[in-house]
Amino acid sequence: MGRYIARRLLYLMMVVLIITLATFLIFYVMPPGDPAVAFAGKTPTPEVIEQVKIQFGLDKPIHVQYLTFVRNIFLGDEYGWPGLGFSFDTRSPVKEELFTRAAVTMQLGFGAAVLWLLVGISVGIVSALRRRTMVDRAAMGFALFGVSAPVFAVGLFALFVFWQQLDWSPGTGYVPIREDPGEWLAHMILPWAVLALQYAAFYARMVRGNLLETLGEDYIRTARAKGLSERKVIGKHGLRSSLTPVVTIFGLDFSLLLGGAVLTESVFNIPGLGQLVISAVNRSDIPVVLAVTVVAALFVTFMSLVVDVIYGFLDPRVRLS
Amino acid sequence: MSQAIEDFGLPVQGPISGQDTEQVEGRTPRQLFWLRFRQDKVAFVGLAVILLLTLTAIFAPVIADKVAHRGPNDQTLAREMTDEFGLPKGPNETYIFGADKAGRDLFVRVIYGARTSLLVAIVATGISVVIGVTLGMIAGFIGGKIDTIISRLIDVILSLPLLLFAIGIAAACSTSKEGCLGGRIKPGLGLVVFIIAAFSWPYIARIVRGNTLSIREKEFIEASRSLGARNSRIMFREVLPNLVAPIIIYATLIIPNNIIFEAALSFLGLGVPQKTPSWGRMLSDASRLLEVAPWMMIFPALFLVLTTLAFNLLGDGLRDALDPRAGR
Amino acid sequence: MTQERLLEVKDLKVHFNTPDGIVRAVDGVSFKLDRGETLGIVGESGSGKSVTCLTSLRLTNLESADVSGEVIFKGRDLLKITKEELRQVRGKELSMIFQDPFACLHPLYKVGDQIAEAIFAHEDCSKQAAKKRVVDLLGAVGIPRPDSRYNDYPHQFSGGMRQRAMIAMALVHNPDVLIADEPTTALDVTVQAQILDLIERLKTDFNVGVILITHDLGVVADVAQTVMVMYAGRPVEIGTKDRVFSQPLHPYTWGLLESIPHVDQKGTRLVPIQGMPPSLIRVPPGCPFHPRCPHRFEPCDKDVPELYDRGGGHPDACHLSIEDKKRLWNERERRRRKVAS
Amino acid sequence: MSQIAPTEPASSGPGRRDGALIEVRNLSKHFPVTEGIIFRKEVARVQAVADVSFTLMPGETLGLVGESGCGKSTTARLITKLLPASSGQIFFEGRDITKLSRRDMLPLRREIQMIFQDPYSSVNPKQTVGQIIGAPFDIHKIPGDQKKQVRELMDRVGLNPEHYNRYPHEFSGGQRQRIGVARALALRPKVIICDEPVSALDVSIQAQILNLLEDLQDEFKLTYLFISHDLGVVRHISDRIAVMYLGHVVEVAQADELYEDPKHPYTAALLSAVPKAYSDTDARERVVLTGDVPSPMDPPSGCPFHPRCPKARIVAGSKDKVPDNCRDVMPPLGEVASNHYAACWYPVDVGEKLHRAAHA
Repeated sequence: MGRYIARRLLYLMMVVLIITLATFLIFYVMPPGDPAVAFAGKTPTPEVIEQVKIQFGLDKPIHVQYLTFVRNIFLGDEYGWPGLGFSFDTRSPVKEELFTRAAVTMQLGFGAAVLWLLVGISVGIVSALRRRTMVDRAAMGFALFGVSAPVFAVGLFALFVFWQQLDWSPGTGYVPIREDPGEWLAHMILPWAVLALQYAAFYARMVRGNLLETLGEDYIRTARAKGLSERKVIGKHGLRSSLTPVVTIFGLDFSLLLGGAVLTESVFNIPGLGQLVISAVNRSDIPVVLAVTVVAALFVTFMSLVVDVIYGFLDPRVRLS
Repeated sequence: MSQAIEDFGLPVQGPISGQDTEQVEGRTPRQLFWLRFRQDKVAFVGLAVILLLTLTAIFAPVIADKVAHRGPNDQTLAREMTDEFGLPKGPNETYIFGADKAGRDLFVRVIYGARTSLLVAIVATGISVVIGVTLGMIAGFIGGKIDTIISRLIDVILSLPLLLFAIGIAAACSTSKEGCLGGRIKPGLGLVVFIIAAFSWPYIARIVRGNTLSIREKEFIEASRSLGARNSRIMFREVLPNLVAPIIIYATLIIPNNIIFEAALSFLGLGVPQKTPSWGRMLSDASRLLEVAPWMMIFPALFLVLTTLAFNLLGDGLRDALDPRAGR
Repeated sequence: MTQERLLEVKDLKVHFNTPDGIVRAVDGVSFKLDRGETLGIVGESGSGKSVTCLTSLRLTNLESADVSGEVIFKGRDLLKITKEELRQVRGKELSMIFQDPFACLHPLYKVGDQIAEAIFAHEDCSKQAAKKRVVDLLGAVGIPRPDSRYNDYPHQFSGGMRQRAMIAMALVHNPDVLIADEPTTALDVTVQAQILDLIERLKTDFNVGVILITHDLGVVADVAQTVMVMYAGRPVEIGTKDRVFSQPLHPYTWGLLESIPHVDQKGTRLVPIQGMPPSLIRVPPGCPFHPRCPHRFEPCDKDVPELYDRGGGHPDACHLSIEDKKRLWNERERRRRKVAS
Repeated sequence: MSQIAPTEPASSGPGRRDGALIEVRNLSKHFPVTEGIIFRKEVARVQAVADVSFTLMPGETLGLVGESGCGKSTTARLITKLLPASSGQIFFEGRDITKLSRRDMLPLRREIQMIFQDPYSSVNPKQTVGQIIGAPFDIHKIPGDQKKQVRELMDRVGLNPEHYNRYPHEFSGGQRQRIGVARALALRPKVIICDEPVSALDVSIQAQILNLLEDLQDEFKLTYLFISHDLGVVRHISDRIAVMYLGHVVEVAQADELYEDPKHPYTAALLSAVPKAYSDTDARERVVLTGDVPSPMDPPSGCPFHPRCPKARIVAGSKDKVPDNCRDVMPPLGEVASNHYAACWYPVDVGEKLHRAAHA
């Protein structure tokens, strides 16, 4: 197991390098023009631009800039660890803003994840056990709709119905939990549900498929043949095999949520990382976009390590081979 | 059906006769597929919707011109369809979907939106299928270091927060008219297609690689090799025909993803250019007028969901018919 | 040996409804099993031998199946009793082992725990006591170092050891009947010998009735006392091993015996059965074997021959008279020996 | 109990005969077991085939028999050059073909053909029978009316030529195996390597295919290397038989001699383990070996069979002991009787009973 983790870690280091390189290329090499110009203000004089270049190291060759960038991430910069750069727009270190926003996105993500796991898995199980009944057909029909419906369309529709028409929801926006837990909850329920819908639908389909496949396995027949009750056969032997792969998928989905939350935050006007990126993009605030992307990617790689370790514990074939 | 039935040698059908060498009544794979697919009414509905949408998209100018007598950016009737506060009016007999905030006919814009959606999704899917099949087959068939490199690339791309990257690229390449990478990638439809294709080929590649790996282990590949066939022949004559079914299935299933992808980018203001009608952008416009002009949200959303749903229905149906063992 | 009737299957039929038509997997099977007896069921793939036994314990997917007939186990019809009663029988009084020991153990649980689970299914027992019993059983079926092997996962076991573990699991409650469905098909011949030896030993030690399903006539000849030959979902003859192998009555059995290459003698040309087994969706009318039978005559394609003793000493299902059978079999034997010498 | 000294070293044992069609000399194959996600390094190797030598004479059938994982199928793939050999040489009609490139090998492919085990995976489900059987003609660019030739082949192997345009799934297992036979026969090869050609078939169909193979051998003067784990089938069809265990050839002899008078304890145990439907004598003299075949990743030292060998225990006189040479030195494949080779320090004597001797 130790060796296994060590190997995964080594691999992850490489992934992080590739991701930082890709991000760096996208934002510093792909666009035409000079990043310094964007920073220097509305009517930049050549002197100001030159000054900015020196201040942010933009005068150095591109590979030196990249190495500095990577070094800052791992070792920190003058604003502490991790070094994520300095916003052109707010003229302050990106880090603080980013972490405040990340906390909001995390609240959105956690709530949605709990919801979609609960709904998705239970609907999947029920559907599989009631295969070819009306319950199954209805659930799978709804799931198909769920995987087909884009989150922003559903979000707008939900706002229209539950806010405009029924007035059950307090509408868009975000209230910090410390200010008013009730309001916080009221404002989060709709975004959670909307964000969870697509995943819940996908998980329901996946769990149903996995469980049906597992129930056809020979070892399920063995479990029945030795006289286990149907509850045990399905609850212990069936679910264990069909839910184990869900761990991997969930880890990846949850970590990628940082990216996917952009749309939800945009629809519900929640000041998370997604909104930060969109506003940064609109203001050409490249360091912020870069920092968010890198942090998101690091989170993904970290989560994939966590998932691998958990999976190793759940599946002895991985752990002991 | 459970395992038990497969043991009866069901594939062997037909009246038996005195000789093992007598024929077995059989159907070609295509007939079998059609037989199963025909029974899947839901998938058929999906197919019908897609055909209808495609026709609408192709004939959008004709419909707009001859039927509605308006173009997608036609604002000549703006005064007619905006009220005294400059807010758009809702659906009526002439403007069946109502108008948008600039007083343009929403029906015409939605039809043109189908054009954009289908065009972007299908072209992007086509590109990603070409890249995905090529790389997936090479990785699966040749194996070794090449496989390691391609597989890792697939893993890395699939584990990127791709919407963030897409936003990044879209933003980086849209800062000015000359595009990015020294003008090689220009903002506009092409950029959107490029971004979508760049992030969706790994799905195809992963499926193709997996299938190729399992086909490579089949004895008919060894048989071909023992006859002295070269790799190119084995790849194109032996492996590729066996990949057609999974490629069709998964291409059908990533089209709706790509439609949503385009709509999402446009929703965020980073997709197709301003003037091009797009469901995503229409929804973005609608979000600010949700209270006063809900039809601006409802019709594009309806079309968007209907389209993706139709493709998903078709894809599921194709999977059931082409590969009855998977799912269900 | 006490003559205690353990299991009696009467006119069992299992028909599956599939989109392609009705699959007559089992179409009228009857047999009996006494304590201490080993019944061998032989047949080619698709002859219905596995479905017969799986259905006896209601382990087939019966959602879309029509099942009729009776499976009387110690006086109770297993097809009629409640699910809870059935659960009490399974693994306690009637155990089963399967063909593929690789697929039959749950890959994510320890082998020992899976066997212990069979104990807990039928009695309350402390964890330690259960573990001790499992370790003893693992030792009894010939697994070395059973106490450390208890904690292994199935993928750490070889094929032979997994089948031993399955046998241990089947034996935790000293069942009355052990059904072994192709228990050695997936194993090498030297390991097969070990497993057959083990089953033989257990049968004597525990005085159980054993049903052994196989496609290998050699395996049956080796361990069975009674043999039932099946074809297209029906038994074609049932008799003691010696009778079925020395005086077989059904042309299908003859064909089977003549198709096998011998280890002991070289050089004779094999006499294959012509044609191939029928689709179970369209079983030929009359005797299902008639299209492949070189001795078919007038009634064969119309009347289904019943299974009863026509005077040959054991029941068979063939329209030929017993005299014709004896003559034909002896002719075939003579021809075969002539070629051999 | 005398120790029979091998008369000749392995490399010149059964593997050197004049006029051999195929000669295999000291052939070895190992597969690396790699570890690592990006950079793979070899952490172990599986010795699939170890120092194997034998010859295949024109017109004969050599049976290659052994349990799963003994290396018999790998040997077939080495000879047909589907796998590169790790060491050793393969001669075809006296010519070393071990290192030939694909291009140089191409003409020889016409002479060496192969029939595969699994009738379901050995034909491409997306090609018609005509395309499958016609492939050899395509690949070797053979002129003439391909369709006619294919139809003749189909007729010869007992398939209806009318079914030229049908797909494999329309055929039963036995018929598919006939397709495979027709494909192997298409180029009129001298030798056909049959890799478990009947293992996946029911006994009645198996007999049909075995008869077909025998007929074709007579008609086309074919040489067979016939691989199987079924000792009955191998005896039925083979003239000579080589027995493999853990990558080694442990015994080679004429078929009758091998079955009646096996010299290697493994062969003796294997033969006795086969359940016999026709057994006239009821007295079972089964040698039940203990344990499983060891992993080829970690083969035993010395003779690979010594951990399970009953004879070694008889020689050592104890259930827990084996002679030192069995444990430490791999015995060479020596001639223990005329044209009868066995790789054993203590070959079984004529009539010697091994059954349960060691376990009693």
